[in-house]
Amino acid sequence: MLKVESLDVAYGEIRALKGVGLEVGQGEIVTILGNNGAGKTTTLKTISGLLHPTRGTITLEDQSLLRVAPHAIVSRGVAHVPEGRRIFNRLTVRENLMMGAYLRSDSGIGADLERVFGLFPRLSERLTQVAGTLSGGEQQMLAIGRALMASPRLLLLDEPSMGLAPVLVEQIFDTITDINRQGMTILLVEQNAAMALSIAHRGYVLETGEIALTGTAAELSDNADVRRAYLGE
Amino acid sequence: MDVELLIGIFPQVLLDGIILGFMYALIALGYTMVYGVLEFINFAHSEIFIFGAFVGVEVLLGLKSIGLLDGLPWPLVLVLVLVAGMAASGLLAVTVERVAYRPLRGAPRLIPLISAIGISFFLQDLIRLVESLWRNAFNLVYPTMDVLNLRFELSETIDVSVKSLVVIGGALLMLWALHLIVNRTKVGTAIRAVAEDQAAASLMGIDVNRIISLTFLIGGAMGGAAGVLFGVQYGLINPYSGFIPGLKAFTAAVLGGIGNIPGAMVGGLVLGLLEAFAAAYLSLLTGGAFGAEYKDILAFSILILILIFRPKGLLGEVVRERA
Amino acid sequence: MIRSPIAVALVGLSALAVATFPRSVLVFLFFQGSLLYVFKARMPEPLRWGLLAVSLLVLMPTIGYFNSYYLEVATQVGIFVALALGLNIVVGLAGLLDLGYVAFFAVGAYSWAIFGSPHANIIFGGESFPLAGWWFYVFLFVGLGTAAITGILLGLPVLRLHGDYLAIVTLGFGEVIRVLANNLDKPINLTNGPKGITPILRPPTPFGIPYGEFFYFLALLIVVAVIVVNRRLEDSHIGRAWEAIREDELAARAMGVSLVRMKLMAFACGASFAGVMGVLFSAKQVFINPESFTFLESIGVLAMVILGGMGSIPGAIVGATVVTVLNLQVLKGFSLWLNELKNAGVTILGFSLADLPTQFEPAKYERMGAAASASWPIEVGPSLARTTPGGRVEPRPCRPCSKPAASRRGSAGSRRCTTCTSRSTGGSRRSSGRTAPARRPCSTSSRGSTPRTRAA
Amino acid sequence: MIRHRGYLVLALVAILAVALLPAANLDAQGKGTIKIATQSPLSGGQAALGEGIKLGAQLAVEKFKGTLEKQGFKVELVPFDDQAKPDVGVANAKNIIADKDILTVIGHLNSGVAIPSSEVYKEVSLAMISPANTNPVVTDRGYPNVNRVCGRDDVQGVVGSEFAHATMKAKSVYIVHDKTPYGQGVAEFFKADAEKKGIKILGFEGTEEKSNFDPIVTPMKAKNPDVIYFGGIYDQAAPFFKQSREKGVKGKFFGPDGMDSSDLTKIAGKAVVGMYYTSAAGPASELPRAKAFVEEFKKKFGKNPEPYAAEAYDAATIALKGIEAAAKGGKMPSREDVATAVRKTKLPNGITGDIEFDGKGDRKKALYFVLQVASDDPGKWGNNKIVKQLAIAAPAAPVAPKK
Repeated sequence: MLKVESLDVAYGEIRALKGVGLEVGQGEIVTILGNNGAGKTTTLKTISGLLHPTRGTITLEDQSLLRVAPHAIVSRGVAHVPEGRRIFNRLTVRENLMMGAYLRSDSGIGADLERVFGLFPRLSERLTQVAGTLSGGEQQMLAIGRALMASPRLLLLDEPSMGLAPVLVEQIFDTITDINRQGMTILLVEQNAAMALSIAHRGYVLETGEIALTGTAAELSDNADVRRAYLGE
Repeated sequence: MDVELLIGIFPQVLLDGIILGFMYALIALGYTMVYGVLEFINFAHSEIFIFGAFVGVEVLLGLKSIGLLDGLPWPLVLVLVLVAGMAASGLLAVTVERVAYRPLRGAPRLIPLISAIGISFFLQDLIRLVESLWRNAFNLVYPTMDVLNLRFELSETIDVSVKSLVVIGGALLMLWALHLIVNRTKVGTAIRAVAEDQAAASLMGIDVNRIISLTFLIGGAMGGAAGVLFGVQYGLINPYSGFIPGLKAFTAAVLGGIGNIPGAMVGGLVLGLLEAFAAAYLSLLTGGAFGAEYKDILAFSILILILIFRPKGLLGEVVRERA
Repeated sequence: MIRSPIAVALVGLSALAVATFPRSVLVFLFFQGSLLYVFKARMPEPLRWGLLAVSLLVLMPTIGYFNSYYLEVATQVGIFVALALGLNIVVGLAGLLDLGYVAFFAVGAYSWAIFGSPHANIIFGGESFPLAGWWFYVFLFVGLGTAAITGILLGLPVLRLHGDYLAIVTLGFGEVIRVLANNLDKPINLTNGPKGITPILRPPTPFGIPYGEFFYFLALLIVVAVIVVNRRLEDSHIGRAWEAIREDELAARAMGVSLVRMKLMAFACGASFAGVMGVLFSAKQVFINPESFTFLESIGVLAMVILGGMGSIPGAIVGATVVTVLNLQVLKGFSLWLNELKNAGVTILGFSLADLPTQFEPAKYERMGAAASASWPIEVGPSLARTTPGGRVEPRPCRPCSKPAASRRGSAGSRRCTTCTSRSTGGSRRSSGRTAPARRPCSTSSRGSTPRTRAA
Repeated sequence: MIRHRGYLVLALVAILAVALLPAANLDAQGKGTIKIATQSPLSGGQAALGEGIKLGAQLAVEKFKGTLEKQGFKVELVPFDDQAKPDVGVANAKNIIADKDILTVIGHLNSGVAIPSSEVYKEVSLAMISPANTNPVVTDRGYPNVNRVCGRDDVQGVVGSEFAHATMKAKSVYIVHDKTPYGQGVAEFFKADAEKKGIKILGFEGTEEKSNFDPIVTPMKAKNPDVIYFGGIYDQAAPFFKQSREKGVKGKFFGPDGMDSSDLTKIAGKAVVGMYYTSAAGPASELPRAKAFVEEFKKKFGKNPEPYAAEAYDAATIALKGIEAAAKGGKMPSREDVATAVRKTKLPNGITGDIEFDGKGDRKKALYFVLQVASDDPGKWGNNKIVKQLAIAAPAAPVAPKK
């Protein structure tokens, strides 16, 4: 579904990505693992158009995403839950969700709203609350729910576990699995490698801007390097 | 000191202040909306505002020359003029953004500020060039509609004219409409979303550039409406007469908490009332030692005081100041 | 190095040209341009400074002897350079946006105007004023001190304010000073209101130098002093503290920088330069009234600073020079030339310029030209500043936040980053917002290690 | 992007440079040229008045340059924009004195610009004839090259109070001024003299406001003065008068020569019909030469003359006469000669009356008219009637305003 080839991204003089290539198939959960500064977030941002690569290709179902503005990429069915959630603090929960559905004018919005409430019942209790007042976990739920409102075909998730209590992390990951089962393709960036590998089908390991390793989730979990570097053994 | 006099003129001064305040509020909206979205002071807004007044006067003079000024019902004429002024100012604001600000959007923060000041002076002289060619005049007078000049004398010291009611009514209508647009519609929510986080907004599929243009359009249109009302109320405009009210309105926007729409309104009213009361009472209270000319000093002193105790403006709670 | 002979030749040639065509604005522009080249081009430092010294100390006064207009332009350039450098401390180094800077200029100007004219008699009674001419030199320091104190007085209440709030308060302050000057003719006549103060005494000049040259040299001397002070400040711990405040106030405080002291210091330093120049200005003009100290003047000086590239001494110098020369010389010369064509009956495409309607009178649109050129400031600004020798505004690779700011900082911080990321592909951009206390992930790395090619 | 912009600027500079190049050549060949410079604000908020000065002078130069041209000179007008800023005015002045062909300056509008600039003219004894600087200081310095054809604040203020007292029978006045040297100056002299005559001063307000006079009008209305005197220019006075009437103020309006513009009625309409103003320039209805001037001006520039346009016209006429006198024998005169000749020049039947300078450069005898606005039709401004004529000589010694 998504295909990234030999991607180079630079911040001024600093090359953040060097020839990154990856693929996400329909219905998969693919995870990108890596340390701080390895280039995980940069990869996601480049896919969703916030950053422009100096080289390489990104194609979604054989259509190039290069030089396509971020908002137009959303209209092609890619939703991005950014790192740090980035919900609109001053908007209410409902308004945040409706912003997720900004490009849509179809009749399915109501149904999708119900679906989000089904996944995150907490949100339906806080509809008129200003989003800035939500707890961290609720904000993460809102961020994911907001992305789902775009009814995307591909969901980019950036560190959904960041700053959350372990109980909440599990709850979020359960939900991600749920969403995937309903047919959503997911590209997941995580530092919490154990959690990520437990739900992903395949994974890539990114080190200083390059793909160091790739394989199925099981293969990666068994890899000695991965175990040492990311699973804390 | 003539206490009776002091009390006697109070209601009239209050009314004067409210009219002025609404005027400032309408102009301040343009500053505050743009600031909310781009965190940048659009200095050219004072010319966008006066441009609306010029288009308004041209429409009125046009109507007059074909004899329709008195032929049409006056509310229709007013609406026509307002719409024309709003459209013109809105489009000008969008053009200015496109030409002078968008290319600089990535630049250091003060660079577009200087661009804005440059545009402001450029527009002043451009308006003058066009007007001097077209009308061979510097000052333009708003043609009066007789109905607007009707006055109701409530007491010896208080009277209310129709046009001041029109100004207050018009301003309230505008503010209400803006409130609806920003808080009740999808694009309004999008504007607020962009104001808060452009990148996140673009990830929602919002075309940030279009929303910014839209913000300029709405802010400009509010300025244009203010321009027309300004012309109707005070009667005389020239290419440079937007600058000072613009500066004051900008002050009002900061007073209320810049980037904050209700704040702009509150700030405008506070500043308008302050000015009116200072100008009317200072001389009376000090026996002529300090006169109306100190009104700006008073206004600015109070501004400084308010900002010392509420560094983010009167309603500035929601606006985050970057440390 | 081919540039050295070029520079020498340029200066020599242009000076010769000015001597040959003393009235041509263009030739004088050529002279100024060659000075700019000397200022900017790469060449041995002794040669650069030697050339500049010869040009400014010998050639310029000689030119001015034959055409006092050029000397006036040079003097006003000097005045505005000093003002721009003063404001550069406040805005460029300490990152405090000041929209009322001309107030300090006014304070300096009025301090000498009141005591250097018979006006003080009205305040104090008697006939003991004006003070003797030599007091002028004392008042250069009095003006400095008064303006510095005014700066502190302004600084005290506004310390808590940031960014645009500070800007609006300083704007208000500038207006307050002007309105006071305009109104303090009653109850006590301090400033004589809008009618202004005249005649203001001029000092006795050493060796009987004529006043045109005297004020030129004095302005030059003050500018040199200001530059020296500026440089020293920049390199001192005070300068570094200012930069720290500019980059991140919170972090600066965490590192033990006293915000109160440092901000007051910035205001006082910036103000004092304006104060000195104000004293000079009032003596040079013989007459001052509040019209010289309007908001527009403040904006003008700010434009010079920003145009040159904030935080850069050469930038402020170049910015002030370009704006002043453009306003007083280039656009004036251009409109005079058009007027001359018109008078000479020149026709363009069969249309006689003499028939041009008066609405198109070129003299009316000089300001418009200046405004138009200021509307796209980026090309004059950073590009000039970047290449200046010893300039402090070297392009730092913009490293936008790959990590959004910590969530506590919220969206405001991270937004800044995305706006610059989306435009950062070219790599030619400078770091984002200098006054804006923007989050700059790169600031920590670059702050300590800004490459600095010492000029002298 | 930035790079591209840089080239754009370079290109602009190049175009400008090419455009400026011929200036050198033109300068070189200007041998038999006599230039008269004007200095006034041509841009900014006071541009309308400043342009009036320029146009008035232009009209006179075009009309009277024939004599000099017959002698083989080329006569040109060089307009300068002083932007109403003293520093720009001084720089222009230096530019003017550097051009040896310029023999007289007509200017300025603002005293604040005129005073420092005239210090520069004095260095080379360049004659300056001011059409508008009414501040006493301008001539009280006693410079031999500085003259003015307009009146003085101290004279006009007194003329005003005299009329208010004797003819209008005012018991009380309310004075508003515009906080400029001119407006405040004339208002203060009016006030001082009115107090002397026993008129009660109910208020004395200065304002820089241009459009919204509500807060000033409200207390004024409550005090109900007989006469309201506005020291300032019509573009500010007209909305003030208009708003005053609209708010029900009943007193009579009165003002100095800054009111003398048809735009006063254009802006204020019926509100100012019947109001009085003092002026040195006579009305077109009663003075044929004034009528001719207005018609010529209108024909040439398509609009009515602003205040001071007539003064500028007279000033330029005197300048040309002075140059003619100094250029006896067809030789290019020196600046000193022109300055001396200008001071001696008499202009009987100027648009603004008979002009003759005294030792300080003031008009020997200033003839003031008090006029009454006849109609709310701006086209009929010329029909304003003379109500009274007052001739007052300029004070010999400086008269400090009493506080």
